[in-house]
Amino acid sequence: MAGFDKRVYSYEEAMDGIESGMTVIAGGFGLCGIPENLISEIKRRGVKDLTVWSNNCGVDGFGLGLLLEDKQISRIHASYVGENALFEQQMLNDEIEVVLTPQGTLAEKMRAGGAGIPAFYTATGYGTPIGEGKEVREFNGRHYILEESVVGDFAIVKGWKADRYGNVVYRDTAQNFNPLAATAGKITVVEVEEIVEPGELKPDQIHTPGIYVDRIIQGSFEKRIEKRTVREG
Amino acid sequence: MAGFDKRVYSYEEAMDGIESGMTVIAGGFGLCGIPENLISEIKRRGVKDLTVWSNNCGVDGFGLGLLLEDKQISRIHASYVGENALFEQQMLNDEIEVVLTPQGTLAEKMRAGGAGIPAFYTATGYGTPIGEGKEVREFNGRHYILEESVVGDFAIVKGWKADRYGNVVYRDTAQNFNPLAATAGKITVVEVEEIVEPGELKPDQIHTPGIYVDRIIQGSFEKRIEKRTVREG
Amino acid sequence: MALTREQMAMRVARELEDGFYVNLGIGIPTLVANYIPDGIDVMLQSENGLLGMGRFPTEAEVDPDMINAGKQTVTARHGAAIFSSAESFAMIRGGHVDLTVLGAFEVDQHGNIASWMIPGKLIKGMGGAMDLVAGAENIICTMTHASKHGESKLLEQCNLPLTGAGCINRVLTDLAYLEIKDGAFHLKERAPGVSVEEIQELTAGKLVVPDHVPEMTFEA
Amino acid sequence: MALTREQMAMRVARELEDGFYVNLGIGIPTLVANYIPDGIDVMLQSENGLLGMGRFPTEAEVDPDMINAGKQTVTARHGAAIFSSAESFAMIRGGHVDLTVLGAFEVDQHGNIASWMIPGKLIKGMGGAMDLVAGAENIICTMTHASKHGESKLLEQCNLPLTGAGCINRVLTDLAYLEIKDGAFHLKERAPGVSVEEIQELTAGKLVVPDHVPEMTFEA
Repeated sequence: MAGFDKRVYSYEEAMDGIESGMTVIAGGFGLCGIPENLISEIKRRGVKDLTVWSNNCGVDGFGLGLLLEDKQISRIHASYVGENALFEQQMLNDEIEVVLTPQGTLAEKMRAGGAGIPAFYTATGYGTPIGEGKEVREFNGRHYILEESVVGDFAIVKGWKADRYGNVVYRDTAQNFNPLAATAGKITVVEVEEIVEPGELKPDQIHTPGIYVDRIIQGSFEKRIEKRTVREG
Repeated sequence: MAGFDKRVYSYEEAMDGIESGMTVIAGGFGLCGIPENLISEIKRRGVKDLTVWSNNCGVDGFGLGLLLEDKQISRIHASYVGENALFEQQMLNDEIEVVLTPQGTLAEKMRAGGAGIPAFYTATGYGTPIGEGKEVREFNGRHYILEESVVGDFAIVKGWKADRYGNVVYRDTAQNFNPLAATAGKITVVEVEEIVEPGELKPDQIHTPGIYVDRIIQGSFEKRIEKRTVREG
Repeated sequence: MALTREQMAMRVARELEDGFYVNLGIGIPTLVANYIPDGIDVMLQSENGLLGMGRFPTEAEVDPDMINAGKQTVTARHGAAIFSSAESFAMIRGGHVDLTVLGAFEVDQHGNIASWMIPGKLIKGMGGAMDLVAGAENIICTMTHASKHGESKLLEQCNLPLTGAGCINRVLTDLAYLEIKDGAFHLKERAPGVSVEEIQELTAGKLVVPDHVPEMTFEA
Repeated sequence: MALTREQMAMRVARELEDGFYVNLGIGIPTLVANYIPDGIDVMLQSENGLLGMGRFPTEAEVDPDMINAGKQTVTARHGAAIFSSAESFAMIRGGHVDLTVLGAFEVDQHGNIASWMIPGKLIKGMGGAMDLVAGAENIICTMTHASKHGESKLLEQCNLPLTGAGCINRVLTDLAYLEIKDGAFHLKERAPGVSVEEIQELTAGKLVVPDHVPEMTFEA
């Protein structure tokens, strides 16, 4: 079964092959379900000029925000950024290019990239700055714009549990962009909280089938909370 | 909670509103995971001139094959048909129009229809009779054809378990086209083997979220096997 | 008197129907959840992938894997479903959400909305707003009728870059409840004590005023 | 001697690599599963939504909810995943399957394949074949080299309606193993006892023959 044992045992091994100039697709929403240790490993390696696809760009000192410290990201495709001072500064200095992308379009671009669909039409963004320069077409009396899909050199993903075959399940809203990112990487690396024995994950309850996954690593996670909001209990 | 209690208690109620000339999207692959009782109810009602989207058309006397007996289907979009004599005969007599559709394109058309994507590009069918008359476009040096999505007046779906909110899980390969069909009906009716108490289905393990589902009915199923193949055990 | 934020939320809540799937944006829309009328059950969709958003957690319930689209910790209610971002926006873009409530900088008489970008100011992004306005068939915009300087936000044509084109059907401001159709704002209700003239004054877009404009009530 | 169906399956099996995800079509391709070399593990994809197809069930294991793309009852192996048809074809069309093996009526020197429709005969449909040939980067066609009447099936240009255009890279016939590139069939191996001349005779498309054409072996 060596052929399907996708476990690796160090983060160095997990991110082997990443180089400056590459495109990296990252799962996560805000700080929820982000591949925090894979991001740290990218920071450690010091690769530069990365193009990142991710819904957000972390915060100062955590998540993708870490990659801003040494200006490792040249361009980011995201729906919402600027939760951190460093990001704003680099954006104002034109040190980072931001391609703002509606959240649903971002998700669908990843899903389509993984699924071999090079482009799709969507109503989202029609008549707005997002639609400028894009083909417009009418279907059933409504206007849609053409959006192209994305495939990354690497996809970095945070799962909950996985087996050695690379089958992954996500927990609660930490799922978000992760299963989409997982399909869209030439090399897909998934870090999880627990690697379980094959057979423990029920086949019809797997979120990401192992075919999409190249490497699996078990890590430990800080799981920082961005906006702790509680009620009296 | 009346607002989200989608249970109905008779098949008559389940298919209320179906009329001749409508478009019906059906889940199932071969005879696996087909909404057998909903199909029988359509037969009982005798509605005619239906346009059906389904991977196959059942067999003589079972599944969608039942609807052939009284010539209720005028047109079918399917990837593989003719497993039954009645179908072949009606096809040869031009009593049923068959729009052959590659299996992946069929699945994606349903998924896109449910997701508000009116059309997408795919390499499948380029350079073949399926691509004739369709727009061809090149992305990254490859040719793709434009395929439009589908939304049905009704979607008929077979699930395993559901709660009253319409959250559904499928069992093993009886999943197939069912979750896609479920998203693509103006009215989506799901029949299941068991309606469970709310909370029994884990939120992050639901295949079809209740938002897609209009009616849920618990039924009993024959689950006929098309090709029983066994080994010595 | 102009409505308070709470009154605006209360008025929007009256548009809820039993069995509605609803997406509430940040700000006043979020407050709507506090005024769901008795006997009505709605399911809140949070675009990060949660259908059936529950209350905020107690300290003991806080779970970093359980947040809403505003990145706040949250719980899931009975009957909730959780899914990927692609599935979440399939719901939204496929028109499966019954009602979307969101804020805006400007709306115009053609149903255009501008809510995400003020040129010259720092742009943080549109998040899911463009998907929500393009996907929903039933959208209520909540906003103040005019700026602090008395400039109308209900325009003939939006000045700011759009979030969506021709997609808004209803607007609730602190002064009035209006419907948008046939290239005009149709005044339906006025805030208690606010005159039609006052509303007319602060509406730059075409305003259609019927003979009788009732005062708003807030009971379901 | 022309290869038997079993020998053809054995030869194809030599192309399997450890860790390959493989989709096997109906007929000879299905037999390949019986000849997976020792020490090599492959995961079989069945396009109805099963990755990790196992053996046929025992009588006691038969489950109507568990079938393969040929509609036969099957089991799932250790590490299997089961999913929707859209997900299944996302895998296929997204190029995630490492090897596809399928039959054909005709292939031509440009990599075109015809496998689903003979005009005038009853057409049952393409099933997933068009998706498979369009999605896979690595496809082996298994077929007889010529019809019973001696008409070549390896053509300059397919006569029958295509299943896919320019997508086939390798062909295993009962006479030879060939690669398709640069608008020609490249003869790589011949069936034991079959001469290059015989193969040349039965190949209507352009055939490139190297100086040495080894005989096929069937051991891994």
